[in-house]
Amino acid sequence: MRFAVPIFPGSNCDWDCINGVEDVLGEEVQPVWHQTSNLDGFDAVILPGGFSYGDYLRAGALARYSPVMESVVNAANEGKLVIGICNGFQILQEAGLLPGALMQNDHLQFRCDFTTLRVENNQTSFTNQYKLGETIEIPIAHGQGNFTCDPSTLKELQANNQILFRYAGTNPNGSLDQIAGIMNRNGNVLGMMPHPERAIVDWMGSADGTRLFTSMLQAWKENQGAA
Amino acid sequence: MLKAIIFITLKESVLDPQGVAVKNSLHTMGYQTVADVRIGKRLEVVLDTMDLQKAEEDIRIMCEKLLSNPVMENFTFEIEEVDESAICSSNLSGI
Amino acid sequence: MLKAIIFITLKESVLDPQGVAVKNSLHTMGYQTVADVRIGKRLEVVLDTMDLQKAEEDIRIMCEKLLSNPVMENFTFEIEEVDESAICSSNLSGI
Amino acid sequence: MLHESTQTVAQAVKTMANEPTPENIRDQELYRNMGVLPEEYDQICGHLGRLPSWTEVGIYSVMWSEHCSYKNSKPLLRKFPTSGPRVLQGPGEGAGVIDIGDNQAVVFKIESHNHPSAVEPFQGAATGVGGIIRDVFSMGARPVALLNSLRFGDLESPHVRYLFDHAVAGIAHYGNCIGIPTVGGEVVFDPSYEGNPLVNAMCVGVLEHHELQKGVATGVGNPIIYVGASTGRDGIHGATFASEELNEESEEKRSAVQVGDPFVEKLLLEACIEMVKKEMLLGIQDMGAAGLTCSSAEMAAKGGVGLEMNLDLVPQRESGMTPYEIMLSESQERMLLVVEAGRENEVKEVCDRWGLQSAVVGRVTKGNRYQISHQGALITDIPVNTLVDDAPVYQREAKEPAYYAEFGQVDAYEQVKEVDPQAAFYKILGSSNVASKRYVYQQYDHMVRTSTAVRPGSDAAVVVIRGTEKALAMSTDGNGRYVYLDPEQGGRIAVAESARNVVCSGAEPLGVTDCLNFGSPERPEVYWQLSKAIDGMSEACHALSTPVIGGNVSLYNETNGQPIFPTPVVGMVGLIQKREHITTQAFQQAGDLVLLLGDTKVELGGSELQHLVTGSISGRPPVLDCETEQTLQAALLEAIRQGMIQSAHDLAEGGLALAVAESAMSGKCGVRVDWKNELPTIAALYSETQSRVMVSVRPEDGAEVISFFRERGVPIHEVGIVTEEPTITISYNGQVVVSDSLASITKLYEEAIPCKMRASSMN
Ligand SMILES: Nc1ncnc2c1ncn2[C@@H]1O[C@H](COP(=O)(O)OP(=O)(O)O)[C@@H](O)[C@H]1O
Ligand SMILES: [Mg+2]
Repeated sequence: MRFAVPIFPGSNCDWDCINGVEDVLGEEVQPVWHQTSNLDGFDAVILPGGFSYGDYLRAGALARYSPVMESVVNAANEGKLVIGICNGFQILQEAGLLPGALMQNDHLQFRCDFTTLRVENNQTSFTNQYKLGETIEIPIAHGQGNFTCDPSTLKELQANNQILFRYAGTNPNGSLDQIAGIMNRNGNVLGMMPHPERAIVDWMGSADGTRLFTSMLQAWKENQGAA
Repeated sequence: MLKAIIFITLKESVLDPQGVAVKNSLHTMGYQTVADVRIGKRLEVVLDTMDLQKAEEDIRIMCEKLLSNPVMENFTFEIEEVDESAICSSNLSGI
Repeated sequence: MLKAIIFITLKESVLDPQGVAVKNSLHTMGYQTVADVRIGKRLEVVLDTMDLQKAEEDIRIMCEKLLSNPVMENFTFEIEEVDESAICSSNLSGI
Repeated sequence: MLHESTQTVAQAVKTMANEPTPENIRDQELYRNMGVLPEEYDQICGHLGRLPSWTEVGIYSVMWSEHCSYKNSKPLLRKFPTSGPRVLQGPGEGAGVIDIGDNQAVVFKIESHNHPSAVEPFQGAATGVGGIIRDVFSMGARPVALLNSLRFGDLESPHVRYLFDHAVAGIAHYGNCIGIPTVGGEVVFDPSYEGNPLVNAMCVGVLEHHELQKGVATGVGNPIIYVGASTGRDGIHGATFASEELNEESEEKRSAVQVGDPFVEKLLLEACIEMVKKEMLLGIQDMGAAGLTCSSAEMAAKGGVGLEMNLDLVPQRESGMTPYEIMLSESQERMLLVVEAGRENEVKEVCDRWGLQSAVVGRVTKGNRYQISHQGALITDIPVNTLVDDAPVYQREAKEPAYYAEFGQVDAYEQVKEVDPQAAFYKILGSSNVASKRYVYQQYDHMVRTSTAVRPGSDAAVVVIRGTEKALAMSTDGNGRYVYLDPEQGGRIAVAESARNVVCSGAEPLGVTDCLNFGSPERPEVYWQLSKAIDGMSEACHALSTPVIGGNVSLYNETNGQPIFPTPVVGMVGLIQKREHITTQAFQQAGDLVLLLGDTKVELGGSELQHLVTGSISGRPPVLDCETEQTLQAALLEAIRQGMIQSAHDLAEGGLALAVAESAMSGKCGVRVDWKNELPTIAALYSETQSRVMVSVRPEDGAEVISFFRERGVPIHEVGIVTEEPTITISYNGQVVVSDSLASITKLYEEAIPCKMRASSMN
């Protein structure tokens, strides 16, 4: 399985994601400069966290117009697995691949901490290695992770089981419906504020993030087998 | 009720990194004519009073002490009369 | 040259946590009459053109595509004529 | 523009239209406005062989400011031990460098941004972080961690809350955005910092030996290349500003505030590291204090060459800037490079790809002339070594302050002995100085780069080095109260405590970077404090084999004539050989034995308890014996490496009682302490005696651990046991002093600062 990790000016979790894929899966993973507009040959894309373009204007807004985003949109439309973590989630929303918006945290501060998440759907390409309702420890680090959307969008997300992760403890940012991560209708694009790549070895404080990566590999293999 | 519309802008010689980044993005998007971008704030403060003079005084002090940072920013404001129903209701309750 | 002054405000239905926090601070400071605070942005975009109609079109698209987020924000703008010297020079060159 | 200048007498230079003439400057003593003294002005005239122009006086004034030249502190700083077998670079470059084996080295430095933060806390603190990061990557290192040491007045004041909140937010903004984890630090609140907060930022980086860079210009004809953000009018005279006391007039100097752009710094960082990896650079130096002036002059002086620059080539953000403004601007996120002639395009190619500006602005010349031109005219011609090497040095007068003798008569224990020990516990637990600093560090991304093995909240932070078994432990410490009461003891304690923190995490202390935050050296009492503190620090550094490899001096920390507590801050970095040695303060397992290393004395001068009870401090601080400390640290490190220790926590503010509570809270375990001793209860539980560490060990290892420490001459006492039941019970000589649920104690500890911050703050 080949992973692409686009790097925007200001991305700073790019290498964490690359190391994560290598350490957990040992699969091929490549950094892709934001000016590249071709992602053919990759099976999955990880939009990393950080502060693309300094998070100026709105987090993710300026990155959305980087050339690489066109091919990310194409990859998503082709059904490839795309995951946006933290800033990557914000970019996916700005690009219209995921609904809603991430506003400033309700307490107005940046927040870095471990959070407890509940896995709300384990029948997906990103969560098939988790148990339904399982709680996992994954860190957050963001100033704008307060998920919001209009009531009809929320209903749809709930009805279609698109909410994959909710904050199970205290809501760390004011997110609507405790939402920590959502998937698109097709099930191949995930956006989440918590950082699974920061929870892959015990000394990091948790290894619960590993199974997100192994889930993706599993889904891809099944898909290969089916094809 | 009175509503103050307050504009807070960066002082001229203060760097506006955000403005620079937005300008560069607009260029990348093809808007080469964009010569400059500066980003400031616009605040609406609704006051439950009809005393215009007092309101002006209060708003000025609020701007100086809390709403703007006199080291880096300038402010201007205008005050208008509004009726109750015009006020956005979504923030009326506290956190 | 033309200068667009753009105002970006949160939609009414969207809670403005910063506005609420500022309102609470103003209360603590003794300004009990403050009934509501909403915080938005004010952008100045200077365009190196004199074509008003084109400028209006461009600015509208910039607002729709980049400067505002339609999920949570509204925008309005006005365009005025400025002479070169009126432009804040501090951001003239690139990064 | 290249011409060889070998003449030794300065040429007459042009005076700009709106500037005072050299004669005006002399006759009206205008140099005084820039902080240049009459005798210094005379020296400048002597160096030039003529009257200096306005720009030239400006250049001398910043180069000879305390911030750049250390003219008041140099003779004292010579006392620090600065060398050692592993030191690859001592003081004098952007940051010091220490070998950590496998051809790798650690680079670190601490720096103050106190005065800018007093005037504009958010940007002041943010640009402090930006500056220290540049110091580290200009050495060729990849920054891997940030720390910060903060001092503010009492949180009761709305303005202090504003300063605190905004400074922390500024640090968070810069570090989070650039993607370097902020893993540790300290925050102390004391009225002495009310008008003059301290914001010290530390950065730690890692490099391969061959990547080590220097700030030096070499090779006649080689280009000087400017990289990074454009130059604006911000921060002009920041270096001088940093060397003055704060007073009402500081308000007027607000133009000196710089705005940081961490996004551009991230690009600059990546571009510079790429150039280092590609071995493109001969010299690199960051434009920090005194901007283009300091970086270019220091590089030339160090290389024993001259240089010429054309200011028209300098990227400028504002129109109509004068040479004075361009030379003295402290715009952020800029770097100066020297490369071999012919490689200009390679630099440009890298910078372009990162979206960064770059420009060749000058050349290295033969001789020693520092020649600057602007719009076709020569506007500065100075023998460059006179800027760097000939800065004046002042031997100030030192005088023991009257309070010192008076405090010798004070018995701190007498002041607090009647306090109810239980009430004291809760009071200390909820004091802003002791209570949890989560409010601060949860705003910092402390996990980015996925190498943080010990997050904030333990004695030292630990960052692993990917691809190796090694890890780095780091801590900052400095107790201004102790230093005020006795600068020599306080200086020793600052070094010893930071080393102890690092040892508690399983590391061998490697070296020190220090930031000396003091009042005006022109006050004999302050100079005495400075001198004595340095004596104490030096002694401890010798004893613990931790050389000082770099640091920063911040003097004139006063408001309206009132100096702050003398506050040397020590940044310590240690090396952990194997990941399995990493140890934290958290209790691990119910049933583990709790042991206290070191003897406790009645030492309450300058203690948290004394301050809480009396509202001030007096008497003598705890005594630090270097030999005892060294013995303790060596034994503890050996025990950790042998796998005998489950947790280790240094005893500091609040003494034994607080250490017990902190280890329990960190480990989410209960604890039952039942200790018997001759000391009175208050002293036993709250004394801040040094050279003590609380460890926990597996019950089956207890006997072995006890004899291990006894054999090595370290006193050891069994004081308690870790429990399943989530309760903290502290009994002393059979009397229960504290017995409460872990949850309610944790709540008090965690809520103390957030609770105070809920009130409003005002600028
Ligand atoms: N300004 C700060 N930034 C980051 N971490 C901090 C800061 N202040 C305190 N901390 C963290 O909180 C913990 C407790 O700090 P402190 O009480 O000063 O520890 P100690 O007394 O052991 O030196 C440490 O892990 C420290 O790194
Ligand atoms: Mg400690």
